[in-house]
Amino acid sequence: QDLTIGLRAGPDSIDPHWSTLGSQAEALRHVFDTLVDADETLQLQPGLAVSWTPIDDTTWEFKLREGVTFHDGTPFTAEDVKFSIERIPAVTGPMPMTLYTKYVASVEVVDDYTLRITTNGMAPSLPNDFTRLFVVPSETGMEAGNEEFNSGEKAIGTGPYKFVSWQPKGDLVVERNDDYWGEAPAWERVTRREIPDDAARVAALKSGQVDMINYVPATDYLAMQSDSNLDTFVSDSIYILNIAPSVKDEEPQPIKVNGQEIDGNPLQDVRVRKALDLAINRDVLVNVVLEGLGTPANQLMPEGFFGYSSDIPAPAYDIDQAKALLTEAGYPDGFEIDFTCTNNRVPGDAVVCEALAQMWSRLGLTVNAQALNGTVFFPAAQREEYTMTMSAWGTLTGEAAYTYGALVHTQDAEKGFGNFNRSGYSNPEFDRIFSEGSQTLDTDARRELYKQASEIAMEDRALIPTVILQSVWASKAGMVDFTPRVDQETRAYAITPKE
Amino acid sequence: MTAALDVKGLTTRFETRAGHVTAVNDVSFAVQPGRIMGLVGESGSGKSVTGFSILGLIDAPGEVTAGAVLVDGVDLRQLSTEDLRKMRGRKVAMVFQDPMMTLNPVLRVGDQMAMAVRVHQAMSKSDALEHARKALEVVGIPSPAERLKAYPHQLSGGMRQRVAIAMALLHSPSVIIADEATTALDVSIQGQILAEVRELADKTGAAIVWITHDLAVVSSLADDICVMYAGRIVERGTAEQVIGGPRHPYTQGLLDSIPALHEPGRKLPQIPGSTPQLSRLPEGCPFRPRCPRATDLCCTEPPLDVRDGQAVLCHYPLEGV
Amino acid sequence: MFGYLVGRLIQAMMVVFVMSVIVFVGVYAIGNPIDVMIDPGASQEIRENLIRQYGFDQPLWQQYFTFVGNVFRGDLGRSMVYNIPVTSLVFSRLPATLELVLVSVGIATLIGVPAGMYAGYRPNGIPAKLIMALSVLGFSVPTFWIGMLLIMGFAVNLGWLPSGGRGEVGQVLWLKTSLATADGWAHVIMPAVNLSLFKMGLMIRLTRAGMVEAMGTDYVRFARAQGLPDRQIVFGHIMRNISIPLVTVFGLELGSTLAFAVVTETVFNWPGVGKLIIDSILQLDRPVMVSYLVMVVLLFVMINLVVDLIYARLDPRVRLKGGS
Amino acid sequence: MTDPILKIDTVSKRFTRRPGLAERLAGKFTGGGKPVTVHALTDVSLEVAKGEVLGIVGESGCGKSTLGRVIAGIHAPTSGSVTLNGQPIADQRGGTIHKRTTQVQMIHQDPFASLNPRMKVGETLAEGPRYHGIIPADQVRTRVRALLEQVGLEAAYADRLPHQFSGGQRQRIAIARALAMQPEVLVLDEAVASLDVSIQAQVLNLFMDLRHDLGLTALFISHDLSVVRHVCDRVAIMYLGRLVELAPADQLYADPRHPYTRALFASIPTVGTGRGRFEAIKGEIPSPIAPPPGCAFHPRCPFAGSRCRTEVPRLTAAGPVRTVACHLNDGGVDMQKGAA
Amino acid sequence: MAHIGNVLAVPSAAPAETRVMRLRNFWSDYRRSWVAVGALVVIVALLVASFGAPWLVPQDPYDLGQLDWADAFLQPGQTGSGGYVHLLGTDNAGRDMLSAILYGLRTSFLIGISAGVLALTLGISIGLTAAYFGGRIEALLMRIVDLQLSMPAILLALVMAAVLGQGVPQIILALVVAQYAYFARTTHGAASVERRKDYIEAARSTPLPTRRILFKHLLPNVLPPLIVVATVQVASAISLEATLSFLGVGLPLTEPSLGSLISNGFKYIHAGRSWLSIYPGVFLMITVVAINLVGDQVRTVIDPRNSR
Ligand SMILES: Nc1ncnc2c1ncn2[C@@H]1O[C@H](COP(=O)(O)OP(=O)(O)OP(=O)(O)O)[C@@H](O)[C@H]1O
Ligand SMILES: Nc1ncnc2c1ncn2[C@@H]1O[C@H](COP(=O)(O)OP(=O)(O)OP(=O)(O)O)[C@@H](O)[C@H]1O
Ligand SMILES: [Mg+2]
Ligand SMILES: [Mg+2]
Repeated sequence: QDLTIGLRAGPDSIDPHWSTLGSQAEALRHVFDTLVDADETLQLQPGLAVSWTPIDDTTWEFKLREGVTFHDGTPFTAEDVKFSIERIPAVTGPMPMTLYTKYVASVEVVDDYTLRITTNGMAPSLPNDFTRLFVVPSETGMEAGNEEFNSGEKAIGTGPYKFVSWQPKGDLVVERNDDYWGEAPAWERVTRREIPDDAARVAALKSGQVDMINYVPATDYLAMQSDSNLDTFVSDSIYILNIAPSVKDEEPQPIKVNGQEIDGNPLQDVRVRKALDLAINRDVLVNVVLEGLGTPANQLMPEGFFGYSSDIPAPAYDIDQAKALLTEAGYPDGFEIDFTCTNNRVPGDAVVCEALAQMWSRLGLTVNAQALNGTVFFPAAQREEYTMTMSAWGTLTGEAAYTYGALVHTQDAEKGFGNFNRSGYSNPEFDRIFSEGSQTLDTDARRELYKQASEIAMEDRALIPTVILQSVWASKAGMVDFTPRVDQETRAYAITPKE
Repeated sequence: MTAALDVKGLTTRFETRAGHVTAVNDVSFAVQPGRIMGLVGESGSGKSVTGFSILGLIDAPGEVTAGAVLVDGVDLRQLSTEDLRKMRGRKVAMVFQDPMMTLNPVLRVGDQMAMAVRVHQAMSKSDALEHARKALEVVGIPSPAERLKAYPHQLSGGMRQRVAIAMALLHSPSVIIADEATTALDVSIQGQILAEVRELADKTGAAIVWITHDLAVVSSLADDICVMYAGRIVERGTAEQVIGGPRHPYTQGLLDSIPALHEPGRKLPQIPGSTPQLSRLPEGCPFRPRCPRATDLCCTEPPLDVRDGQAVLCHYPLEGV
Repeated sequence: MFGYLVGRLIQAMMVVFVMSVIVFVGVYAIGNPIDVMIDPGASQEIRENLIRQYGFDQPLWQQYFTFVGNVFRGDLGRSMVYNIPVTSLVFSRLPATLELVLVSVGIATLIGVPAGMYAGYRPNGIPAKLIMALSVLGFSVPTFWIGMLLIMGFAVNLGWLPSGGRGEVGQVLWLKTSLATADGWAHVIMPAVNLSLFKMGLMIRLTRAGMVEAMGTDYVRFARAQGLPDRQIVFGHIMRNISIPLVTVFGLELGSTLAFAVVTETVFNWPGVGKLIIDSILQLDRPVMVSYLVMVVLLFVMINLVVDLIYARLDPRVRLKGGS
Repeated sequence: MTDPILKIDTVSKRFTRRPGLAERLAGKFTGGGKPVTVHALTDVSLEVAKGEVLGIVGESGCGKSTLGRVIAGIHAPTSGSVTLNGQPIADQRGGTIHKRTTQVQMIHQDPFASLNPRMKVGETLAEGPRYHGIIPADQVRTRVRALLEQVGLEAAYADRLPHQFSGGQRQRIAIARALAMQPEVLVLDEAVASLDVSIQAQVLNLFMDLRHDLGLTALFISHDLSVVRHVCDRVAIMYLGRLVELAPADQLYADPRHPYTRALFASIPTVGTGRGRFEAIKGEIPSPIAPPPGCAFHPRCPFAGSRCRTEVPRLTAAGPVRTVACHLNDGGVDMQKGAA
Repeated sequence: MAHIGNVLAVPSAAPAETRVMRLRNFWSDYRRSWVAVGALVVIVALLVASFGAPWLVPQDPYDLGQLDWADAFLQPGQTGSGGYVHLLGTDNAGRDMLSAILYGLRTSFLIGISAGVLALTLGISIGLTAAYFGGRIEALLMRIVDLQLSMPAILLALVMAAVLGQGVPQIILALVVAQYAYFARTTHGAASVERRKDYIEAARSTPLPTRRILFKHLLPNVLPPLIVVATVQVASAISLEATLSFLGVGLPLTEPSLGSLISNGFKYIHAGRSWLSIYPGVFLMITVVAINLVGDQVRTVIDPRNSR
């Protein structure tokens, strides 16, 4: 039986080491396996490695799965893993995967199925990073480029499916690998069709051209739910829409009171940030704006993620208190502020943006909301040209270091922290606890530290989380069974025909 | 001898915003085979419309409302559209003013001519081309076979006008109407063509209506002359009669206006006023406002006065010579 | 003739040169592609390395000369997103667009020209008025909206035609095209009609205008005076004359259809170059943008050249001297 | 003859279409891309006395209008000079006009094209003098009215637009516009050619009246020999950019010397001469891009000899006040080149 | 000279045709197509409705404070929390569609007209300069224009919009850049014809200064046909802006034009909320078609070939 899936995004290349894009990993998983796998809630699972243990502070040992063969019949060994790790820095693209091997100092092949990895300093998150470590056979060769992979010549992995064909922006066709080491996939042939336009993707499903689609837009969700020809699948995602208020001494876009530019940055006052937070009616955002496809967020990660704190209070909506705080901070009549968001990055970003502006206007603020294309938004945001922004962030690795290191930690180019901390937030206490966490190998102790870090950041409203987005899949009625994943990946081999 | 072309009471009207305009008003004349009739008049007097009316080529918003056009005794106005079409080119042919515009710029001369041949005579393309070649020879075009392969723009103005005349001659028509056929040409070329036309009329016996505003041309080319004013023929007679002894004050005025007939440097006798607009013609004689002889009587329709075959539409015709 | 060709080629090269400078500067002004693409987790060091690797740290003119140098070596660069040569990327998508464009221009011509000729031949009749009214609709209503309505009507509600995408690809001789299969036609017909409406409106109006003008010319009068029947006047004389401006427009439209396919391709999810360029603009895939635009200009120049040659063939008055 | 007011000294005018950069580059490969030159005027020398009307006659394309434009300062001559009262008015200095003048005014052929269709007649008449300060601003209105009356129109017409006038009336307006500048010299380029005979007579009469009243000096360009004879004192005949004969009108008409002049007279139909007496000039007018060598008229000339094919005839005196450029008048046609 | 005056006064020239009469004639010709009359009425109505929107519609769709999320997705004809009927329904933000459409139409008109006028001005300046001076200046200017015409407007506008970012001024600029070349070409064509006419030569031989010839003589005579072209270009600017907004590089939803409204509504066509894109689309279509129809008829009327 064949399956055709309409997807919002496909891979950019069949080279699994080409790019860090989620859509890339999602697609290539069908052909290649990673050393470590993650389940629907991003908890680590054995992949090509059956186990991993820290031997000392800077060494991890991985035991590899035996009896696995590549699609061309060559057996899988530790050499292949070593080769894959070493190949990553050799593949240079705009989204390099060196991100995931940055802790690797050296790789030692102990025997065919044992591998020791020495890290630069302590690297507790190495197994997490290796959920993106795709393994290619060592005879692939360092020179192999995207063309060789795209043509299928080098598209040889150990994965559940074999590569058949791919066109950039077109169909990725794979067929079942009958020698797969894991559970045999249900579909003989899978076509993953890239249909970026939401409406077109929905239309393709409705007109029967595809069996299933991902990223059902919120707008269509309700109608689909009640459509007897279709089944829908919903799940929380890792993406949270966060507001980033600039706390720099000189805000990039002027803030005005009564049309006059003011000295000083009101956003530096935590009371103002709290007022902004309190004025957000997250229930409306979820139920009305996102048509039910979301969950109110009170921190930067969904529940269950490594570093999530259940002690942070649930988000409150209290316009009176917000007004009081604002008055206390010295802005009884509010102020005028620019608010910039993305408009096409994640479902609902533009509408939430607009809704927030509306909610703040009830607080007496004048909010000039502008939802911009990512092409315009990201470079400008990176240049820190905006006073207050909103964009989505996903904790891809399922643990806090990834997010806090990039978003909340004081900007520190040398250590590679705070790269995306565009608001200029800096709290030495937070930085200290965070660093301590990254030097702690003990899982529970580390979890506790990250929890503390979460609490500090949220108490400071370094960023104001609004909603966790949910994602929806839809299929022809009665055709498939499917357990959605928080990372939104659509894995054909995890989809089974409905009995 | 019956006239090759006999026009009787031809009247053509145009509908304009300003109301009905009678561009050709009760025009009658006859042309005998082998003779050239010059139709003169100032701009807007209705010469061209007369020509088109004869061939039934008046389009909306115009309409021929009355009269008869007899060609070899057949009234063209009584014919069906299809029969009329078959008469065109075969019995009555026409040549226009601008030789650059009358030939299709993107077709070879030969192709255009062959098309014109074959529309009335069933023959092969090569026969038609041969026929066309002969026609070109007749009008004095050197190396006609090569000219057939040329495009119009590759020919000079005079050459093009000769081609147009040759096309008119293709089916040896009884009547040829030439509308300002040499106006756009240089004097030296005009001279060449006029000489050839004269010869053609004598040789082929076609009746030719030569429309022009140039009195000098008609006086040296035509056998008979009709003078048009404001849609009417105001005077008609042989060339000698009309040039030598005009009887209509307008004709007299026209001739007087020609500098060549006066001593250099002297003031010219002039017709006052300007040529009238057809939509605003006065009652009675249209020339009345400009006429030195006009009286109150001229507010009524002028009578036709014929003497020695010289007809004139006037209450007070001149006595002539 | 030969001199003319050489002149045109040199001219074309100048056009392409100027265009590439403009495009390059324009694209440069948008921003640094790395900031759009880079992974959130990447360190500053990685970012700077990348910027250096792609040469974005160099001054603009240097980047440009590197680009030109590569072009002269026949290398239009590689897509930053796909890391494959831009040419093969574009050429892998071009057949789909060409299919769409050819079918739509075909539809526009086959319907537009006869309709326009009729409307010009009897300009005052009711059918002519209707044709003209439809032509106004055709070129006024925004393409994407019509496309949307078509999808809603024929794909979603009636379910007669697929809502988008390209159909099965078949093989005729050495050509791989979806026009070889019934499924392919089912897919192409709706987008092609959508794309053709604008051109059709234009064709109708141009043909009509040409026809009306020709009907009033002296050579048509002269032909009528020779007793040629209308049919022969229209097909023997006028056809040739109005085909001259039509060819020009046809050529230009072929080019602009190619460009306008952007919209239709987006609405119908047609895997052509139009969508590629939109995506590369949104992703700031600079090499693709620049090279694509340069290729489009080249294509336009070439189409213009061919049009000129045909033009000269049709209109004997045009002589091909060096340059225009 | 009195002192010449206008002096045209060996004026030549060539129009060159220069190929573009691409064409020139292409020309390097193919040998093309060379400039195409039209020889519109070649070595024309003329003098016009004050109060004189000089007729210029010739067939289409012979350079009559170009001569008029050079004199009016619209074109700069390629070589040679034009002086008015001894002052250069048009000179060739690096291809640009050295000094423009209001002293020469031009009247064009087509009265329908020579008036700005969107400008009121009064404004058309007033703008030149007003701009050049010829009339004090407060007198402009009266002057315009006077001008209109001078050319036989009602003063009230000043507020109308050109399309409300007939051809003859428009030509009067054009004349008034030229007169408004109080020029020394008028250039009338086929000013009556497009008018009907009856109207033409009116305008000619007006011209002659004005000339009489104002003592106008004028160049009267026309291809109509009888009109020229009627209004001009002297006549210049041009052929393919060159002056071929220049003589007082009565002498020229009585006894044309140049074969071209003679042929021209013979081929023009005239009223009252009776039917069918044409001796048309044979052949076509040659192209000014590649004028024939020697005497430009020789391919059509019945008297042409071998000398005519190689040597350009000079203008030589053919009487006390007339000149002609023909070898017949200058030693015969059969002499070999080099003898001259 | 009195005699001439007297003689000529007899049949006076064409009667003084005043501006009023010319207008009346124009109107009587225009009126002959009732479709065009209807189109004109529609345009006037739309202009009044869109620029009078603040006084006509119940809601200011830009004022976020006036929106209530509880009113989201009301069907056409339902009454919302404001107590008034939403004739064309509401969108996902509870925005009254009729209000949004009229405000959007206002933005569209504003963009279309400003872009049209600016492009016209720029195009005329370039075209006139090129035609009048000729030679190298002409060659250079027209080469640039040709160059630009060889780039399809939509691609140009796309790149421009991407370069300049989103917002009304930016989109106007993008449209001007994409369109001025048409005007330059048309002006150049018309002016090259006019320039050869004798009245220009007369002005030059007077001589009048170049600027005066350009603006008093040449410009008024090339302007009328250009204005017709301009109306049609306004329509295409509106349409192009909508397309850009649809493609996601036009205006943001927070200052909606018809295009961004349609684009936004397009997301809902499969969700049974087709009114969100259909109604703005219908308004867009009516606007553009009406402008084109009017432009068409004006062109027909002022075409000398059609005058009687
Ligand atoms: N299509 C038309 N519509 C309205 N009136 C017309 C039309 N054609 C001709 N007329 C009128 O008929 C009159 C006569 O026109 P015609 O062309 O016959 O003049 P003509 O004597 O040939 O003048 P010319 O010497 O200028 O050619 C004109 O005054 C004009 O008003
Ligand atoms: N601006 C120009 N550019 C190029 N060639 C020109 C230009 N003006 C005139 N010529 C050429 O110069 C030659 C003389 O032209 P001119 O207009 O002076 O002739 P003309 O005697 O006035 O003719 P006509 O009787 O037709 O008015 C012609 O061959 C013409 O093609
Ligand atoms: Mg006529
Ligand atoms: Mg001339």
